[in-house]
Amino acid sequence: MITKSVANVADALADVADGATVLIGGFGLAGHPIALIDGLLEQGARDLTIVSNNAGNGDTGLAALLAAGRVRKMVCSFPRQSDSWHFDRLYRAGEIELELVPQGNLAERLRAAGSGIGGFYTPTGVGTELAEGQEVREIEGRDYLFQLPIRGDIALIGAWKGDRWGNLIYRETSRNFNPLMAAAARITVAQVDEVVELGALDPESIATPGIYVDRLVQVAERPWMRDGVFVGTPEAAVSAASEGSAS
Amino acid sequence: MITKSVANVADALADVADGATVLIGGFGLAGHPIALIDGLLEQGARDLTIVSNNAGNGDTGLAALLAAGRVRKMVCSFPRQSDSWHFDRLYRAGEIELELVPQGNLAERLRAAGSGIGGFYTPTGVGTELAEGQEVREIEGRDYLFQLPIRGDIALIGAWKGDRWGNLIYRETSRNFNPLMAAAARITVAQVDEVVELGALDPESIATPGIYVDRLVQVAERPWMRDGVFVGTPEAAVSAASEGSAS
Amino acid sequence: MSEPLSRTALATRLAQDVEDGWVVNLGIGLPTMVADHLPEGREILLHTENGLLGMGPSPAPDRVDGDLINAGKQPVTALPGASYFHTADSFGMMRGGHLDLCVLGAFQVSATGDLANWSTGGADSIPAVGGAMDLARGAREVWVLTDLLARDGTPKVVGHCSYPLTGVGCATRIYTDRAIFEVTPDGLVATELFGTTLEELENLLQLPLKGASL
Amino acid sequence: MSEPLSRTALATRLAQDVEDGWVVNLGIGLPTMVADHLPEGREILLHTENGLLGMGPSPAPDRVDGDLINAGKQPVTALPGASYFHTADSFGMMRGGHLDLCVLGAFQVSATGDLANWSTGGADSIPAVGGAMDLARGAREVWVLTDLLARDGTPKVVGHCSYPLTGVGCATRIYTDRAIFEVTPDGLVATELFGTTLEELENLLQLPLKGASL
Repeated sequence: MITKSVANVADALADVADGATVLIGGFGLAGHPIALIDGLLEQGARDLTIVSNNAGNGDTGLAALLAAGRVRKMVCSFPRQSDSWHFDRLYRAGEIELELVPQGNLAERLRAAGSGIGGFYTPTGVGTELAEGQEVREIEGRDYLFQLPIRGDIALIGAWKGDRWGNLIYRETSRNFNPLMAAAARITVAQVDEVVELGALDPESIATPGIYVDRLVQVAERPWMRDGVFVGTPEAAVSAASEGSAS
Repeated sequence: MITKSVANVADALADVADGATVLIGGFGLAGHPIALIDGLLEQGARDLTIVSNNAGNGDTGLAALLAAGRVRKMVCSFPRQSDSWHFDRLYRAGEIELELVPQGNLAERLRAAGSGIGGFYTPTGVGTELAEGQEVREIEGRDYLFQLPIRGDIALIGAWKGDRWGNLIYRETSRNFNPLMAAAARITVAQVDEVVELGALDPESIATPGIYVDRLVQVAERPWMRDGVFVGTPEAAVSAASEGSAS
Repeated sequence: MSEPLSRTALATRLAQDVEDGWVVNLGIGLPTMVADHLPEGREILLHTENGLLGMGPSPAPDRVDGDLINAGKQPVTALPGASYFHTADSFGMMRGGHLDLCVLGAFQVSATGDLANWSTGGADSIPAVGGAMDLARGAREVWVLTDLLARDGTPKVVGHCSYPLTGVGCATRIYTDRAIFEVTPDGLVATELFGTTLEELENLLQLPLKGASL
Repeated sequence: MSEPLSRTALATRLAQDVEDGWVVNLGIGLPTMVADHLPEGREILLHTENGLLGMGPSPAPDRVDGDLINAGKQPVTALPGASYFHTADSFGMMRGGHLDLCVLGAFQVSATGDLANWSTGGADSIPAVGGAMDLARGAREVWVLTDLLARDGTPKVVGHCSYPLTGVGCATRIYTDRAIFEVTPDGLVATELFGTTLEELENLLQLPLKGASL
């Protein structure tokens, strides 16, 4: 019998090694697996390479991991935000390495890793300083940059609901990088608000088939939902509005 | 106001030119846009290049188009089937050109076209005769073949339901190549069983966002459905079971 | 017009050129103002690259949904007919040329359409590119929306960008508070002037300009 | 065992080696027989490359659904927990190495794991490859299920394939009616024999074979 559910976050992350490459889903805090990142903080692995769109918001999630000095290198598209003070400090102090990848290339490189594509050519970034040192190839009259896959040792995924086969659904724009990262890592751990019965998820909207998920942990329901129904909260409003402008 | 709906198949296909490259969705008859292909037959365009997984089943759909001598070239993965007699005759008579592409490479080349990827490297086919004349590149210790995008002048899509923005949902395995082809053509025409109100489709299961669809035609409901509900039919059973084994 | 446009007037002016039925990405920052000024009676679909087509206005304060945000990470809503997709599909949509228009801000934009809007290249600045380079080539039309002059008074419309580029030759039109320019193979063509003359502009920018039906 | 296996017995034998929790693609033709012989008590997920994970058995005749077919275009069902996806995602699943096992038929399979199962190379034959080449490298394990001898009596397990290849060095195990072989860097290791001896097999195949725990 297939049961991806594990009892708690600590069990799900017990084997993360020092020096691991960790893919962390989410765009800002939407779909960001906060409970798993808190677990990684507690677990203690260090010298990590983190692949995530942003480099932490405020003091929670990835920001907390950065603040604790666990991260050797960030691979991301948009580290600098109004509330990325922990990354900013580390970067200015020369205590963290940064590989800056345009967002669409980052997503596509993760997809390449998950789908066995050896590399691909993108038009994004041609002629810019982010293209320096990269292979340029003219194809059908247009210039492209060669890109390699980005693979992870482990992926931390923020989903909405899952079942014991590991099938996942997301809510709205919290999908973002999560399905790509789930497929791009050797081990994939997902946090969900609820583990539901097999067959309860609509098979047409499962954005991550269970084949990509190794471990599933149920965590507290997101603040703006109650029993799976959107309720909204003024608190959430304040918190989300304070994120500032970033991409 | 955005209204992708057109009155009938003839209007949807009026501008298909001789010599056009036509992407035709479906895997066998599942998701195969029969009504649109019948319309293309009536419309009269000839000297066509058809990109589709198979080269026609029985006497309907793509098979009928082949039988009428309208197709100059087939790009597909699996032409030879128990019921592909029209293609078989044309091929043996030297009256049709064939470009054989492994199914996964075909799908990925269509995806590349739709998503602006200039080319990519696949492990599939390395060391086989289908790799002859193709560029081989070693990446991270493994050999890959270089593949170019496949673009269409027009795509014919077989979906289940659509709305006036052109959003499409599919049923079960009739999804197959359809979302990829919808994105890979200059003009995309979809047939649907039903055009529903905007907002009636689940935004989490729209497999083809409306941005990829130019024209939408409502056609007769598929035989095994009644008013959107699966009913099954012994006739459908007989017809589907007679398809034989193929890929 | 007899004076430079306010930011609101500028966003409103650009919005008038967005055609019925277009799919548009408004980037982050100033261009997002365009959303509030789209003309009545036109149905214009907004794309946000974090994975939503059919974005609606901001929610009421008590209806904020942390799962439903735009590329600037601000809370938004989804219209009936909206669809969600993952980041690779979303950027495929842009890279594949399926959007009609991207509207972008600028540090600098050149007479040949080169755009610099992601980095000032300062030694102490933290680089962050996000979706900017994808957006710069992510649509049939790329319109730049910016003040003509930077805060220090130097022109942002230039012969050659000194800041690191976001995209080469990508801008097709430039909307500023003093003039609207079309980027053509023959250089910039000023199609509208606001409280200035072509001669004044040429002196200010130190660029040859063409006028069109002014 | 004292005699060669029937096709049913062969499919049953292979099925016994499919482990609980594996995700498996059974290709088309003979390997699809394995589905009917999977051991009770193991939960094994079937993938079909036209876009379904969690494939169930054939439907009742009056419940056939033209939208729900397998890679052989035969009507199937979907189990609770099944998911649908498009062809690029489905082949990405295979190409990306996420499946545990593919079971494939063969025209020929070599001692180094080369597989030929898509074309006999005949001048008049119409080539058709479908998903065969993707399947051949689409899983952690690729098991070939075939009679040891072709209808004309020539061996299908060979030193070097004469038919056009589907994949190079892809087969990891070979299940035949006379023997089961493990493909190892040192050549074929026969792990079970059915009504024959290692010596007889070596003579028949004209190949050096190793025996293991027979």
